Amino acid sequence: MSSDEQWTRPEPGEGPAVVAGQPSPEQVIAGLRATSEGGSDLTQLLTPEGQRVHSPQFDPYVADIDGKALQDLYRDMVIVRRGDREANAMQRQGQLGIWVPLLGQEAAQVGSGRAMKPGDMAFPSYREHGVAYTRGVDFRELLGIFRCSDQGGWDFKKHGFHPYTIVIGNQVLNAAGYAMGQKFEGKVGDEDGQATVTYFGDGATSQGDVHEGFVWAAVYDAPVVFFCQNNQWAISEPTERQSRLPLYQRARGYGFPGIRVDGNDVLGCLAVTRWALEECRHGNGPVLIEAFTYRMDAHTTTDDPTRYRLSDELEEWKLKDPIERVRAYLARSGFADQAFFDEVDAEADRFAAELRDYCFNMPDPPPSRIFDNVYAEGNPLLDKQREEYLSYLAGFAETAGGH
Amino acid sequence: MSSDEQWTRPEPGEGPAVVAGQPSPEQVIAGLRATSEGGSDLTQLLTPEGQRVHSPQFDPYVADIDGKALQDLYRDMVIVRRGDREANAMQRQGQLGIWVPLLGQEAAQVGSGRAMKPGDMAFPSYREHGVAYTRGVDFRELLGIFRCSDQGGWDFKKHGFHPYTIVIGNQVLNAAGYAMGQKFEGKVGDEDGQATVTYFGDGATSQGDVHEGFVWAAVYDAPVVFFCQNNQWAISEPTERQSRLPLYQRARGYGFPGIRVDGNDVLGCLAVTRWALEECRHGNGPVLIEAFTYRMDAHTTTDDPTRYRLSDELEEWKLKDPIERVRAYLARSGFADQAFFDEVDAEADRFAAELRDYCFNMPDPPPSRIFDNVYAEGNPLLDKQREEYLSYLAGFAETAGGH
Amino acid sequence: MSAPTKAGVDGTSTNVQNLTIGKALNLGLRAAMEADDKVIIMGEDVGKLGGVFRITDGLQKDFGEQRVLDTPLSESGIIGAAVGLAVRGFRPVCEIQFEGFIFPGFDQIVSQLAKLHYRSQGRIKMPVVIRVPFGGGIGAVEHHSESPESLFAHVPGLKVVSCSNPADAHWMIRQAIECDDPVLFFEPKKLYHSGALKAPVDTTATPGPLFASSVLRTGTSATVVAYGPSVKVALDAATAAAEDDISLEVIDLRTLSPLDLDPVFESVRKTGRLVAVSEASSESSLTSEIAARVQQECFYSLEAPVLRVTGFDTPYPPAKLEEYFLPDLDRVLDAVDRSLAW
Amino acid sequence: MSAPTKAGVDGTSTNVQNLTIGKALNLGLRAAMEADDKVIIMGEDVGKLGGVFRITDGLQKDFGEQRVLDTPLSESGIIGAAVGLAVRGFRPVCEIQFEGFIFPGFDQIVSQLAKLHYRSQGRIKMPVVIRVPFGGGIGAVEHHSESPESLFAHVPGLKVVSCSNPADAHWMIRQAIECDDPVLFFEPKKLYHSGALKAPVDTTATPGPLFASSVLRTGTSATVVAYGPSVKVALDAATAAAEDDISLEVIDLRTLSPLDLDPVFESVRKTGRLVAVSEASSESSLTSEIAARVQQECFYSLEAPVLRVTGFDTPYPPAKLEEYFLPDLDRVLDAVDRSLAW
Ligand SMILES: Cc1ncc(C[n+]2csc(CCOP(=O)(O)OP(=O)(O)O)c2C)c(N)n1
Ligand SMILES: Cc1ncc(C[n+]2csc(CCOP(=O)(O)OP(=O)(O)O)c2C)c(N)n1
Ligand SMILES: [Mg+2]
Ligand SMILES: [Mg+2]
Repeated sequence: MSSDEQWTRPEPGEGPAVVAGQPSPEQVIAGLRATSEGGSDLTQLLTPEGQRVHSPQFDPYVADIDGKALQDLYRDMVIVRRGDREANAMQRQGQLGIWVPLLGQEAAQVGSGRAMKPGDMAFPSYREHGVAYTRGVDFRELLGIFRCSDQGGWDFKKHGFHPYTIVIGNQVLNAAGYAMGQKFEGKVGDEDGQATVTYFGDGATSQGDVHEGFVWAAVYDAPVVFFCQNNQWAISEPTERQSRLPLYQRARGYGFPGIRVDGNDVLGCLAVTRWALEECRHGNGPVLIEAFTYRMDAHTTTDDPTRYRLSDELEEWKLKDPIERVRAYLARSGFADQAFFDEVDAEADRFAAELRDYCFNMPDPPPSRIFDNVYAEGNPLLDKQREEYLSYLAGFAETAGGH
Repeated sequence: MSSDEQWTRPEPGEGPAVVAGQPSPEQVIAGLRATSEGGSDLTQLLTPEGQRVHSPQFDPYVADIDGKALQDLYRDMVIVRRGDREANAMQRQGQLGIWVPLLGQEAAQVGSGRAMKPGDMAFPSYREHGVAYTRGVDFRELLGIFRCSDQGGWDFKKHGFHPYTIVIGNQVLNAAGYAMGQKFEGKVGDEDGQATVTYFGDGATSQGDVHEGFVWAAVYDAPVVFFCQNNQWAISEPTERQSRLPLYQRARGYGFPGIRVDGNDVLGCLAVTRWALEECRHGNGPVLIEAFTYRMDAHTTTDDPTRYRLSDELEEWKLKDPIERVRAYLARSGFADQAFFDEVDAEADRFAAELRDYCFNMPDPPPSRIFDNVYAEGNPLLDKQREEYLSYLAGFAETAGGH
Repeated sequence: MSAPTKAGVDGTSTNVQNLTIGKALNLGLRAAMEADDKVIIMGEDVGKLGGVFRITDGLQKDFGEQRVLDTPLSESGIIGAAVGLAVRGFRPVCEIQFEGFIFPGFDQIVSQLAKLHYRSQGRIKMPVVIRVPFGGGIGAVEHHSESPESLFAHVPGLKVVSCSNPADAHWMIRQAIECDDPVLFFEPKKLYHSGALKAPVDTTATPGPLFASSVLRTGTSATVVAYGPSVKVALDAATAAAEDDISLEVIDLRTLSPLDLDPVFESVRKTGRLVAVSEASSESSLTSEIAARVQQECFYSLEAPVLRVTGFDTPYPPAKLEEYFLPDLDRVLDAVDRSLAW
Repeated sequence: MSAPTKAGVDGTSTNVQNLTIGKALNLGLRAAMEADDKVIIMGEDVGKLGGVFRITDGLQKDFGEQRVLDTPLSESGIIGAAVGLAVRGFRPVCEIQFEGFIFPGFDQIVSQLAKLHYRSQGRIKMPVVIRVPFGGGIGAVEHHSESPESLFAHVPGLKVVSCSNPADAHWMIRQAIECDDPVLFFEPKKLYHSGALKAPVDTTATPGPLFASSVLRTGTSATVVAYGPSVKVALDAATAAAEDDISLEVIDLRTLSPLDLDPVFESVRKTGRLVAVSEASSESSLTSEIAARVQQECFYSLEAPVLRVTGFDTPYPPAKLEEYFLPDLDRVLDAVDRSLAW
C-alpha cells in the first residue's frame, strides 16, 4: 500500500531513509506495484463500488450535480470511451497512422474538462481527447493528427483548447505564460476570473520545463491548474523511475497546494478541479492536481505493454473502472434506469459510426500544404521553393497526362 | 521576519494564500527585505556575536573541532577573503578581465569544503574560490579563468574539484551523474563511502537542470549533497523572483531532506555538510543544504549593485560577518590570542603578495592554444586549419622581421 | 531626456538624435512599448538593472513591473512563457543575457516557437522577439562571446536578423516587434556602446523593409559580405584596401533568415569575387549557405571560389586569444588577396 | 541466439551473420558492453522494452539495471548525467528516443559535452555516444521524423556520424563507443528493420576508420553524395540512371563532422558534377557546407554548380505529405539531369 511518505521520510536526522532503490516489501506484492491504491490522501467522492463518499471540503463544489448532471457526465465518458475505442480500431485497420488511447482516463479528463468555463483555456498534452470533447472539439477534428494529415486543425481560441503538444513538458510552460497573460489583463481576482488548466503525465514531472512552469506560476501567481494524470506508466517506465514521492507532493517544494484525487472518480475530479480553478480565478493560483489513474491500454498503438507489465495490474484496475462506478451509482440511487443506459449506448453507436464514416472519407492534403503557414508574413525564398516544387510536380502530371 | 512558510500556506483549502506578488508588510521593512534572518528553521552553531549554540543533532559532527581546528577554519576564511579582495583589486588594475567576488560567503565555502574528504568530489559553479582553496586548488590556478588566459587549468582529479561551470545549473546534473558513478562502482554504503557536493546559487534553483538533478539523484539514490548558497541575489534579482518558499523546502517535493543552515557560520556549515555527506556515504543521499548567506560585494566586477539594492541591507549583514564571529569566539573562549590573529594577518599578507606577483607575471597563452584539446582524438580538418593559420601568422612575423 | 524635434522639409516633425547602437535599441524598445501595450519585455535583470548591457534601461520604471519582467533564472521559462503569452495576444520581447545562455531555451524555440503557426494551420501567431547579444571582443569568460546564429537560421519557422549600426538597430527592433513571426534578433554586443559608431538616427523616419540586405559601400574588385559585428571589420578592410587601389563592395546581410542574397548575387556578377565574413565557426554555417547559394546563382560569374573568413572550428577560446580567433582586417584582406590571385 | 562461427582463411574464427541495421546495432552495443564494463546504456524505455525501436533489446536482462538504465523522462538529465558519469570514467551510450526530443538536452550537449575537454585543457575526456534515431518515412506524428544533424555538425567539440547499412551500423557504433570524443550517432530509423537491407556482417572483422567517407559505387557522369537514409535513395537513383546510360558515383559520407570530403573532391575532379542529398532542410546545413567546400576545392573541375536535393525549408509536414517532402529517386535524377544540362 502506498502512503503519503511512500518512499522516504520527510524530515532529516531520524533513522535511515527508505530509498527508491530498495522499496519496502509491501511495495512489491507478487510483482504488483503498490500503485493501485492512492493512499490516505486520496480525495474520492465516488468509490469504485459506486458509493458516494462525503467530503466537507469538496461537496460544495458538486452541489449542483443532480441526477441529470450525473447522467451527462456518464454520457460524456461513455462517448469518449467509445470514440477512443473506435479510433483504436481504425488504427488497426490502417485508417490512422497511430492512436494514443485514453482508455481508463475518462473520468480524469471529463471531470477536469467539465470543470472549466468557456473563458478558461486548456493546454493539453497528446492524450486529452476526452478533455477536447468537453471543450467542444469534435473528435473528428482530432483524427487528422493521428491520420497524419494535419497537426491539429481546430480553432483553439473558440474552444479554449490549445493544440496538442508532443514534446513532453513544453506545454506546461506555455500554459504558465498564458495564465500570466490572463492575470496581466486583469482577468483574475474574483469568481468571474479566468484560469488555465494544463495537462501532463507522471513521466513529464521529470522534465525541466514542468519545474520551470511551477516556478513561474508560483512567482507570478499565475491562475493555472497543473493537472497531472498519473496513469502509473511513462511508456514502459513505472512512476518509481520518476519520483520517490507521490507526485502531488511535488507542490510542497514550491509553496502552492498539491492534491491527489482519484482519477477514476469523475465527481472527485470535477470537484477538485473546480476548487482549484476557483482558487486560480481568485488569484490564489497555481494549484497542482494529481489524478491517480491508470493507462488501461498500450501507450500508443505501436506499443506492446506485455513486455513490461503484468496483467495482474490491469485486472486490479479494471475493478476501479471510471464508468462502471457512475453506472452503479446512477442505478442504485435511481437517477437513471435501463432505458437511459440503452439510450446512451445507442448514442455512442451513432457517434462511433459517424466518426468511422468521417475517417474513412478523409481526403489527403495537397502537397502545397507543406509550404503553408510556415510564416505569418511569408518568406520569399520559401515562396520560390514552393513555386519550383509545384511546377516540378506539375511536370509529372503533364507527362502522365501526355501519355 | 521570514519563517518556514514565508510566502504561502502549506496545505490546501484554508483561507487565501499569501502570494509572492503581495508580500506581507513584515516582509518589506523600510525597503529592507526580510531576508536577513534565516527563520526558525535555521541551523546555527555560532551566533553572529560568537556565541556557541548547542545542537543535539549536529554537535557530534564537530566534536573534533578543538581550538586548533577552529583556528584553522579561521585562517582559511581570512586567507580566502584576502585572496578574494586581492583578486578584486587586481581586476580594477586591469590585471584580470573580471572577478567574481565571494565576499561574505567564506563560511559557507570553507565550512562545506572542509567537510569533504579526499575521495569526495566537488562540482562548483563559478564563485567557489573558497571551496577550491579547501580542495587544495591554488588560488593562482583560478586566476587564468578571470584573466581570460584559460578556462580552468587545475587537475580536477587530483583535487576532486571539477572545472568551474558558468551555465547556470548544468553542473548539478553533471554532479548527479558523477555521484551515480560513485554508487555504481560500489563506493557507497558505509562510513568510508564516497560522495559528491555540488554548488549553485539561489537563482539557479529555477533552472530545469537543477530540478532534473534533484529527480535523478532521488531516483538513483545518488550520494550527492546539493549545496545551495542562497546569497539573496541573482545579479539584480532577489530570491522572491525565484521562489515563494524558502529554498531548502524545495527538497520536500522530491522526498529527500532539505535543511537551512546559517551560511555565515563556518561551524554550522561544517557540521551540516558533514552530516549530509555522512548520509550520502551510507547510501541515504541525496540531501539539499541551503546555506543562508549574503553576497556582500557586487555580482561581479562589472556589476553595479547600487542600481538595485539598498545599502541598509548590506549594513544589516555586516553584523553577521562570518569571520568576525569566529574571531570573537576564539578570543572569548581563549582559543586564540592577539599573536595568533596577527600571525594569520601576516600570512594573509604574504599570500596576497604572492598572488599579486604571480598574476602580474602571468604569460599570455600562444595563439596555437586556440586549437589545442578540442578533441581527444584529433580532427584532420582542424589540424589543417591550425597549420594554415599558424603559417599565416608566421608570415606576419617574417614580414615584421624583414623590415 | 528629450531629443531635438524639428520640422522636416515636408512640414512633418522629425526627430534626429546621435545615438550608440545600445541607446538606439533602448529607444526602439521604448517606442514599441508606447505604440502597443501588448508589447512586454521579459528577461533576467532587465528591470531595475536595465539588463547587464543597460539596453532596457529605464523601461521598468516607466512601464511598470507587468510590462518589464525580471524573470526567474530560467531560459526555457522565458521562451516557454513568451510562447504562452503570445498565444494570449501579447507581443513578448525576450532578452537572453548572453548568447551562450540561449541553449536551455533551445527546445522551446525549436519545438514550439518555430512550429506553432504551422501546427495550428496559421491560427496561432507567434510575434515573439528574442534579443540576443552575441559575438566576441569584450574580453569575457566562456559562453559570453559566441555566435550561434547559424543554428537558428537552419530552423524553419524562425526569422533571424542582425544589426550593425544605430539606425538599423533602432528600426530593426521596432520592425521585429511588429512582425507577426518569431524573430531572433542578434545584437553585436561589443559595439553597443561604441562612441565611434554613434550616428544620427531619425526616430520618425519611414524605414526600409526589415528582411533586406543593404549595400553599404560600392566597389568593383571584389565583394565582401558580413553581418553584425563583422560589418565594421568589412568596412575597415574596404577602407584599407582602397589605399592599395582595391575597390571592395561591402554588403551588410542584415537578415540571416530568410537570406536576401539578391544584392550579393548582383554584386558578384559585377566583381566576380566574394569573401564572406563571420565570427561564427564555419562548419555547416551561414557562411556555408552563402557560398552554396552564390556558387549556384553566379556559377558563370565567379572568377574565384567564394572564400570565408570566420572563427575557427573550435570552442571560443580564452579571451586573451580572441584577437586571433576573430576575423580582423588583415584576415579579410588576406582572403581578398587570395581571391584576386586565384 | 548464437550465430555461425567458422574459421577464417587465416585460421582465426570469423562470425558472419545476416543482419538488419537494427540487429547489427544491437549486437554492436552488446559487443561493446562485453568488452568494457564501463560502457553503460542510458535512455527512456531502453530496459525491459528494449527501446521503442528495440535496439537495446535484451541488454538489460543480460547486463543488469546498473548498466542499462531506464532513466527519468528528462533529456537534459540523460546528457547531463552522462557527462558526470564520463568524468567518473564511465563510457555512457545515451539513447534519445526520437531526434525531435534531443532539444531539451541541447544545452548540456553544447555547453558541457562539447566543451569540457577544451575547458579542462584535455584533462577530462568525454567518451559519450548519443544515439539518435533520425529521419522520416515512418508515417509518424510531429517531432518524430526530423533531421537535426546539421545543428550538431556546426558545434566544435562534437563528432557526428551516420550509418546507412548493417555492417557500418555494427562497426561504427562499436568504434564510436571506443572513441574518447563525444559522438552524435545518427541512425536511419526507417531502415532499422528493413529486410531488403539485410546484409552479412562480420562481427569479428577489422573495420576501417570511423571518420571516413566511403565510395559505394563508382561512376563517371556525376557524383551523388548522401548519408544515412538518403544513401539508399542515392544508390537507387544510380541504378535507375544506369538504365539511361548515366553513370553516377555514389559516396556515403558516413562522418558528418569532421567531414571527410577528400573522396568527394576526388570524385568531382573526375565527374565535374555533384549532387548532395539530405532529408534535412537546406538553409545553413551540412549540404551547404559540402557545396561551400567543394566549390572551393574543385573550383576548376566543376562543370555545373553543386546542386542540393533536400527537405524543404519548412517544418516537417504531416506524414501524409512526407513522400513529397523527402528527397526521392525522381528528385535526385532531376537534379542530376539539371547538373548534366548546365
Ligand atoms: C521530450 C520528449 N522526450 C521523449 C518523448 C517520447 N515519449 C512520448 S510519450 C512518453 C512517455 C510519457 O509519459 P507520461 O508523461 O507519463 O504521459 P502518458 O503518455 O503516460 O500520458 C515518451 C517518453 C517525448 N514525446 N518528448
Ligand atoms: C543559463 C544561464 N543564464 C544566465 C546566466 C547569466 N548569469 C550569470 S550568474 C547569474 C545569476 C546567478 O545567480 P545565483 O544562481 O543566485 O548565483 P550567484 O551568482 O548569486 O552566486 C546569471 C543570470 C548564466 N550564466 N547561465
Ligand atoms: Mg503516464
Ligand atoms: Mg545568488
